Amino acid sequence: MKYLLPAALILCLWQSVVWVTDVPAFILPPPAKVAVTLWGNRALLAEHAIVTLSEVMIGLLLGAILGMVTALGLAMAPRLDRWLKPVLVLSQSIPVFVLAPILTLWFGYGLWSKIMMALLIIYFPVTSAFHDALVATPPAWLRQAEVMGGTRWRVLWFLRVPAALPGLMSGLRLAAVYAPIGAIIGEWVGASRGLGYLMLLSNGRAKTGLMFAAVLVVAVMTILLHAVVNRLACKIENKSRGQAEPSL
Amino acid sequence: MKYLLPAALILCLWQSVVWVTDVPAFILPPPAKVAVTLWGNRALLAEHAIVTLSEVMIGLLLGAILGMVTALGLAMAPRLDRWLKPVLVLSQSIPVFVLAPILTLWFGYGLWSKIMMALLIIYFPVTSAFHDALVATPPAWLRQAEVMGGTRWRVLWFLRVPAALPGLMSGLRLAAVYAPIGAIIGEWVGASRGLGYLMLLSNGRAKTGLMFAAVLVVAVMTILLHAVVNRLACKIENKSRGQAEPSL
Amino acid sequence: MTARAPVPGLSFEGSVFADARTGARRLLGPLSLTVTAGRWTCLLGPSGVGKSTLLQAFTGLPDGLRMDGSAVLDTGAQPLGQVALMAQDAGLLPWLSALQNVWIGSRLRGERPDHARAKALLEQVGLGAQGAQNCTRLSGGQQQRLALARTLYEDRPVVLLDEPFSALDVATRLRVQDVARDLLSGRTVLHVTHDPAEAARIADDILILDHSGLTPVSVPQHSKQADDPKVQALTSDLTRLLLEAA
Amino acid sequence: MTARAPVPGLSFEGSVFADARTGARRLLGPLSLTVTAGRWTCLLGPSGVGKSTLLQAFTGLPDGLRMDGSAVLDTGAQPLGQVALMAQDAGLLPWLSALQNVWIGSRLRGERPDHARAKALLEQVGLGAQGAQNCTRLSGGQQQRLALARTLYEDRPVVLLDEPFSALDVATRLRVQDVARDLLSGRTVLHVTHDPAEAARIADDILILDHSGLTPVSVPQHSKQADDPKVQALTSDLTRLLLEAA
Amino acid sequence: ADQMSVVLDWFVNPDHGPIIVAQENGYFAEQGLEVEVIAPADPSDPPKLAAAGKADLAISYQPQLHLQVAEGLPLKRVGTLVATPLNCLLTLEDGPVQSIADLAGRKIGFSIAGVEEALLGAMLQPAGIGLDDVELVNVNWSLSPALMSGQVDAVIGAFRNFELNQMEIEGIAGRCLYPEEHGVPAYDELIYVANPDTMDADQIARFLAATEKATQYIVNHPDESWKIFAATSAELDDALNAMAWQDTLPRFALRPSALDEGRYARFETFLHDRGLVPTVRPVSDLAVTVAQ
Ligand SMILES: Nc1ncnc2c1ncn2[C@@H]1O[C@H](COP(=O)(O)OP(=O)(O)OP(=O)(O)O)[C@@H](O)[C@H]1O
Ligand SMILES: Nc1ncnc2c1ncn2[C@@H]1O[C@H](COP(=O)(O)OP(=O)(O)OP(=O)(O)O)[C@@H](O)[C@H]1O
Ligand SMILES: [Mg+2]
Ligand SMILES: [Mg+2]
Repeated sequence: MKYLLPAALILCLWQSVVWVTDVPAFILPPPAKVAVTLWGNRALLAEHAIVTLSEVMIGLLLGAILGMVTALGLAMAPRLDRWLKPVLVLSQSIPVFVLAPILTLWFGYGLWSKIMMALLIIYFPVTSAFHDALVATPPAWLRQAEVMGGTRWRVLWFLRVPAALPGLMSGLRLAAVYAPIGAIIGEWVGASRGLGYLMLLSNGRAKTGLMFAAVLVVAVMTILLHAVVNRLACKIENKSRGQAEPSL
Repeated sequence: MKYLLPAALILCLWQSVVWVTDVPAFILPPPAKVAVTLWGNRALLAEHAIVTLSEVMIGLLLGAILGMVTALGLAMAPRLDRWLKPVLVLSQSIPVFVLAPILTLWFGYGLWSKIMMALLIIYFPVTSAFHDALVATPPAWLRQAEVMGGTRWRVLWFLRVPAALPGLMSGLRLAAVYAPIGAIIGEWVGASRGLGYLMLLSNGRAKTGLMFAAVLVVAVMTILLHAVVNRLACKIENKSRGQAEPSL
Repeated sequence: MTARAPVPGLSFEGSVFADARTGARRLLGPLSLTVTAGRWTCLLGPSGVGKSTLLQAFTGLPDGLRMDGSAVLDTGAQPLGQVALMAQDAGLLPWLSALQNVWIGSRLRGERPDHARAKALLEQVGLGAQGAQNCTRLSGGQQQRLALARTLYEDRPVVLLDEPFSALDVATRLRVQDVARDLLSGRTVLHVTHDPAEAARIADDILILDHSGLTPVSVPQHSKQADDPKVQALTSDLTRLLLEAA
Repeated sequence: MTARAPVPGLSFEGSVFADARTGARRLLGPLSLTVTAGRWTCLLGPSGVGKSTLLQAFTGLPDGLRMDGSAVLDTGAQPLGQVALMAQDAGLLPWLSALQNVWIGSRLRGERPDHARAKALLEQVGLGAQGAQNCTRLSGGQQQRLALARTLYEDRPVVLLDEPFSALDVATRLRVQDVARDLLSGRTVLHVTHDPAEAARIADDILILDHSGLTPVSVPQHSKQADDPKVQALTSDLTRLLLEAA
Repeated sequence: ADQMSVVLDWFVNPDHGPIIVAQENGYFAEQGLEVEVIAPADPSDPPKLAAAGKADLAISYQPQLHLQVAEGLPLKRVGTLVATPLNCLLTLEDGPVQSIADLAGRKIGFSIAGVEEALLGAMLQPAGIGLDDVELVNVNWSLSPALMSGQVDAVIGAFRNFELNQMEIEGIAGRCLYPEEHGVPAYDELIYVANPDTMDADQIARFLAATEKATQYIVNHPDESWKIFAATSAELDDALNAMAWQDTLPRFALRPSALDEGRYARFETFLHDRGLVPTVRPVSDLAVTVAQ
């Protein structure tokens, strides 16, 4: 399909970097070596990938929902905005290892501490992009809605939200990209399963091949997720702008 | 000023979390303790903050420029888009500890490997948001520009770019938030100075007070940076939409 | 569509300035305008003289403009809630179909959309076949008629119309004028237009706004037919007055 | 502003369909239209009949529409590069001042903007005082005149005008019509309008487009004055034809 | 002077005493060396960078060396920095775990380094407990907080010279269960590694001579040497490092270039028995001595 060519490009790029810079295999192994490791460890990788994938999915879903709700809340209460925006911004400036002990203390070592971490990473771009778009509704539309006697919540729902969908989609595209790495970082908080754990383990055991195989699985996951979200986003954007879908 | 109240809110929140959840001080120290540590180590923190701040500034500047250039390139060459987008998306899914040795191998132990890491983090939201906006120029304007005989590059510069500025600003707002944490993560690549170094060191040595003092400095840096970029962004957005500046 | 009694009139008194802060650059006034309750008043005048601004004064001025004075119902109450506005720009919501754009007011107010009435209105303005179509895929005149249908759907006692028929051909214009005239009879209408024939045919009262202020034009009783000689005489009178006003 | 000889005419032949894929739902045609080189041709017809679509066929149809046939210069060449288009929507760039909107074409082509000519054009359409103002802060009629000035600035041998004067009052309309007529004399103009009086006064050739196709209307030699009896006769003829067409 | 780069295993801390003191007292200069000391954030990077020729010398851990050599990294131990294990199984002094046997059915935190499971397995074995009888949790960055807050009952991978002192500073008493006392062969915690193909043996020998002199100085003048160390950087001068300095002092290798071949052979066998390396390599594949 249409992903084969870019994938081939990436592999070529990777291989040529290996050739040109002569980087040793224990720092950046050549694609062929990683492919062999990938195939040899497919059961192991699949087992851990399932764990990570479920974290990604839950994190993305919750992050998107929470982000949308927050953006709506901020849009409805511009005063709240002033108070909450700094808290949100601040939440993004705290490194994972500072949060890790707090998260594990509150959420234990199960799935939830990882999901919380992933969520924190996904949540912000969704909130930020959606909120930016929500406060940018064309003033003429808002005036018209006011004249029509629209209630605040219904104006939000039937006017500002549909008008802001392209912005939300822009945020979701980012979120789709951040979700897998978010889950990986979540696994650093403390995990005994998942691709993030596997990467740390292979790194500790100097198994660069396995580490890169795990990275590759995450990369594929990210690209696929981005492609799926992108497809949905394009449709919704075109709808919001009243444009035809591209005829292909 | 107007930041005092949200700051007070955050401190209250923090203090009440400490009270309510009874979290031990070596996991989440109370604000007062952090404040004392902060004041006691102000010279040390200032010294390291300056290093981080310069990385943040360079990273933000380079990330923004590179992001804009990439978005422009992708907008000009929709075929390239297909090839490059997956590479970009992929670049976001690689954890820092996988990249760290590669970056140090190529860029050495100096400032540059850290800036490259920070850049990689800042770069993507700028590219993504700006590109989303660049491909959304109203078709009627593009048609008019075509009829006028506009050249591709000049249409980009005089029409698509100004029309996409709100999108770029949305991306820059995100970038401003990610720049400090980007520099901190950059310092994980290997550093002996900077707030990221100080945090990791304090963490490894269980000096939670100092670690949180450093987090606080980064948080303040992030909030200020976001406020500055936000201010600029609002002005540019209003200009792009032909709206008056809010009369305040 | 039945009007609820009593129908209020409109009253404007004051000036509008371009700079919200300093009040520099006067765009309109000082002038005082009253629109008699239950009557159709046409407002004519040179482009840029402030007609749209005057209409917006009753519903809310754009950002950056400031009003000194009052724009209220003749009962003294605020107009919001009593008026419907058809702005100069159609301002349709691009993600909705034509029909959905008609009943958007119901949606925003939290009422159940009146499908039957919305459809009937579309039919009356000649868009019966376009109801399900996306509103961005309508022609300029179709969009204008859609905006009119949306305004009529609001069923308000006071209606402000800003050049509502300017993008229509002669035949469609006459038909849609009659629809509006019919549905809005008994309501207070303030109608901005550049077409003297339209004003002459449709108006109960006519006002000309120019840089020196408001001038009322006397309107004789007539048949509301375009070929009524009284209408044609009034049209030429208006044309002459407008040429003089510029 | 001097026209470069030779000026080409326009020729359209074919149909336009709404669905780019299947070619379902015909919006226009099949019809064949020629616009004689160097003459001012007015196109009238009911709202939604496809006038704007016909104009756009020469410069590029909106996404989702498909043309079967050809829309070319009468030399057979593609029109792009030879035509200027004033679309039904002003389409001004909101971040630019009025003056900057006039010379945007120069900017897009990489020429040095001709300040003097742009200013003169603004002056001629009655916006001399608004040059430095942001274009979103102009009235509807002012925006329309700005769009016209931008089109005139392009200085092309073929000019397509889609309802260019619809938002103007009588006096301004006459003045601006004369400006356009004057500046475009000797060029090929295809002008869509709903105003029979306008067409009667300004046109060299008149075409009526309705659902059954194109009908040419014969235009007598006249003085181009609104009060010329020939113009008034033609106006009533056109009005009658349009009422019949609908 | 000859330029030389050394990548530490982590940020500068008392473990690196001999290197810092040698630098500060000019012992490197005496040997005609100009040493650049680089402190990374991730302990798994230095051996890679040394193997890649990006550094002349790197500090690593002996257990890691066995794994890295097995994975084909061109690396050999060329000197020793800390000649005993520092790793320990840390529990709370007054907690439920008083001996290895108490660990059955309990949660043990670890921070992935590669060999923790093997060490733990060996320590549990004499008590008749298998790895399946305990719950292993990767706590990554927060070893002692996880223990102190009671989220786990023990942690493996803690350094006896730091984590014990940390807990003491927090007012919580800890207990160290030493691996070498519970069935794990003794090993060198911190070693110098280099790429045998590209290394300059003479330079390294001079480097080790300078650190040897520094170690002797530290042993002879514990308090002065602490002051020298603490003066190098503001963030190093604190109570924890002062305590750690005293605890690390007796563990520095007094003969940094001397190689105990038996240690490497025993540990290689140990790792092979635990299934972490596929074959038992000769010591010459793992370690060399460099002589001036
Ligand atoms: N993008 C589009 N997709 C599908 N149908 C369209 C699109 N644009 C216009 N139409 C339809 O094509 C027909 C012709 O539209 P067009 O804009 O050419 O009419 P017009 O003659 O210019 O009318 P008006 O006088 O109202 O401007 C209309 O019925 C309209 O609904
Ligand atoms: N937002 C604004 N800020 C500043 N000036 C404005 C703004 N909107 C309109 N103006 C100016 O106010 C004056 C009146 O504008 P208005 O739109 O009311 O004119 P109008 O009578 O409706 O004209 P038209 O017939 O062309 O629609 C114009 O000169 C215009 O330039
Ligand atoms: Mg107006
Ligand atoms: Mg049209």
